[in-house]
Amino acid sequence: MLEAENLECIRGERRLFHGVGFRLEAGELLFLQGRNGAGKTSLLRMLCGLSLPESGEIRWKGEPIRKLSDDFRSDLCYLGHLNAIKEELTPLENLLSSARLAGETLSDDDALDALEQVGLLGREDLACRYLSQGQKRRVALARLVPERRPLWILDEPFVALDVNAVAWLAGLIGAHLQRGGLAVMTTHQPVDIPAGQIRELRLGA
Amino acid sequence: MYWNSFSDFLAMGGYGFYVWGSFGVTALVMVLEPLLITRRRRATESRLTRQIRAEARQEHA
Amino acid sequence: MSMINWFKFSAPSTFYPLAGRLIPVFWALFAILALAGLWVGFFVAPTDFQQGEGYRIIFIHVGASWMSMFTYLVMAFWAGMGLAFNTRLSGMMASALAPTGALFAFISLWTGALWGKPMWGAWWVWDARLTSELILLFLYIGFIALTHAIDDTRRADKAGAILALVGVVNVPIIYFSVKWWNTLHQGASVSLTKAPAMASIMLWGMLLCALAMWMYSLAVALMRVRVIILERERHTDWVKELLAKRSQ
Amino acid sequence: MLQIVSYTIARDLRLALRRPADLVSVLFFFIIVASLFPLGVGPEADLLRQLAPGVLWVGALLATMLSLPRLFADDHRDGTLEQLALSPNPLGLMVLGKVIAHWLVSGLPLALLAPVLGLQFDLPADALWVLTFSILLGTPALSGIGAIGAGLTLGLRGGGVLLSLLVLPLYIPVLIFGAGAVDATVSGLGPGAHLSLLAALTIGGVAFAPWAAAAALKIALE
Repeated sequence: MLEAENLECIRGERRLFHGVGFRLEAGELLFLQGRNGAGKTSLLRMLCGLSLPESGEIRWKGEPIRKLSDDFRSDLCYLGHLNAIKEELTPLENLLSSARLAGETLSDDDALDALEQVGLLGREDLACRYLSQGQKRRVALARLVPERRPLWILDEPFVALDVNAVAWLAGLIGAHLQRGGLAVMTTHQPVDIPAGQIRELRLGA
Repeated sequence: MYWNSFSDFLAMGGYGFYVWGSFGVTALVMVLEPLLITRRRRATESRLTRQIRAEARQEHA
Repeated sequence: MSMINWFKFSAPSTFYPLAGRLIPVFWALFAILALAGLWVGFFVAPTDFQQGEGYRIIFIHVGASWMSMFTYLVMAFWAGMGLAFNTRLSGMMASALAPTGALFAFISLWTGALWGKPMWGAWWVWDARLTSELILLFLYIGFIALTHAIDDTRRADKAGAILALVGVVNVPIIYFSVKWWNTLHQGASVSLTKAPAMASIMLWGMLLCALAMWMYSLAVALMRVRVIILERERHTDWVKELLAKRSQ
Repeated sequence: MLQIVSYTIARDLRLALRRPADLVSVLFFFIIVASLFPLGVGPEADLLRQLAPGVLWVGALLATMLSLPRLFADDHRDGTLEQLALSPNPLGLMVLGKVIAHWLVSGLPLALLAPVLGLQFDLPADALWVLTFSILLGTPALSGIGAIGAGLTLGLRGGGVLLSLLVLPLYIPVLIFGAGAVDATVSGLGPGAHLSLLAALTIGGVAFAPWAAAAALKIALE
């Protein structure tokens, strides 16, 4: 269960938002809306514990995340604007490496299965720098397939995806919610998630 | 008292250049530094006052 | 003062007027101590049989060296406080002290050179203390360069804090290694540490000059920190009121 | 605990070997710097022999510093650094892994190359051995301290120059004891004391620097 209480963020000398709070239960998805520059990404990074809020507090399972640190991060999966893949490594190596660095164990065929779901089977041994931008994005999303950690924080996951990729990802998030997972997400185009409770939070109204 | 005249004091037993070079530069630094800070303070104050006045005008407009 | 209200002064808005009242006090103390120090240095301390009048440079050379070292330690203290308690004022104090510390390091090198020239015939002497002073100046310049290279003031303070703490751990190591290097290569023949026999009156002269420099650095640092507070807190209401009052 | 460090080392080594250009540029920089000096000061053997420890050590030091910005910059640019910071494993351990990987790709080859360059400076055999060993022993500290500088200047414009300004003063003790060890051998004093102090600096550097670098990274990622 993720809880946030009157969060305030100051970027440079400007105050982006203040008094932001919400509660998110298992199986719920929080849609974060707001125009560009309203601080959506800053709020997401705060929820991950990457940056400190000016004031206010974030609690995961009732405990403030600053105190939890390692345990909180073992429940968290963050997907930012950047793909977080190494251009020199192949998609397969990237998946295995990001799982290993996140302290998860991932077998080869699970990784191959994930690559197959994103339609990259056959290219798993090609260095990522030869892939197109869309394919690289799919390698980044393939990380979510075997992902079993309860809290997903996704920063505009649907950007640069074609129609069936959007549907596939929506289904993936729905399955995650059904498993009792939580998700906080920002997105520009409207997407319907097949399962789970949808909540909305508007920033800088 | 070791100096019988002011010029003797300036000569500083032949080391005048070095002694007054040291004390002079130290004094110079101790005068310039506060001056620079005051100049920076005045510049900041006027810049901020202009900004506040501009913001105030924007709110009314 | 108990810990709680000590924190009251750690808020920029309450610290600003306090600093304003303290600055003239420190300037006054500086004036008194400086006059006393110069009086002892020039009119009370005897002529040195070996170095004649030239040794009087020692009064400000040693004072400046002490102050450059002491200011770096104070900077590292404020840096540590800033990282530990996340108070904004500590970072501002560290940034306010750095230029003054750097200037003291420069003065120490300058007076060291002007003292070395008549005594040992060379502007620059690879003496252990002078070399360490030069490296300390590099550390100051590194701190100032880093804090100015980062736009976001919060990140600048924290990055500067880490550099200051890493630096303060390394200063003794650097001094020890330079001293080892100096005695190894040159033997202790040429070294500023062998100042003339310290008559107690000379010690008094040096102490007074050092205290005067301390008061000076406090006054100047507080002046600079007030400007930094204005620059960084410009969006707060108390700064706007202050400026509104000031511009009438 | 050791597992995550060894895995990070393996990952970084694989990345470095996939792009050998960086490794080669570090080595060639060292060769060129070392070869410039005889052209500058003249070919007299005894003068070169006297200069050799300082020149070779400064060359190795600058070569190590050359490859420091890439320690975190690539991971920062493609977003993997964020994932490292968000991993349940302590960031300090992963930075330790990266520092060791950086040493394997810079310090180690430089040490193996140094005796060859030492021949250019007509160093006697025992001095060549001590030179190699002192560079081998000292460069991990350079990588460790350099990681702090790389973390502090991450993402800053003009970061490379600023990095060297921050890091060079901290490199001086390593340089003094490293070059001093070779000099002591040439002058017959024996490098024992220098090498033990160098080892102390390296142990201190590799033990503490990664945690300070991790703190610097966390600040840079805010």
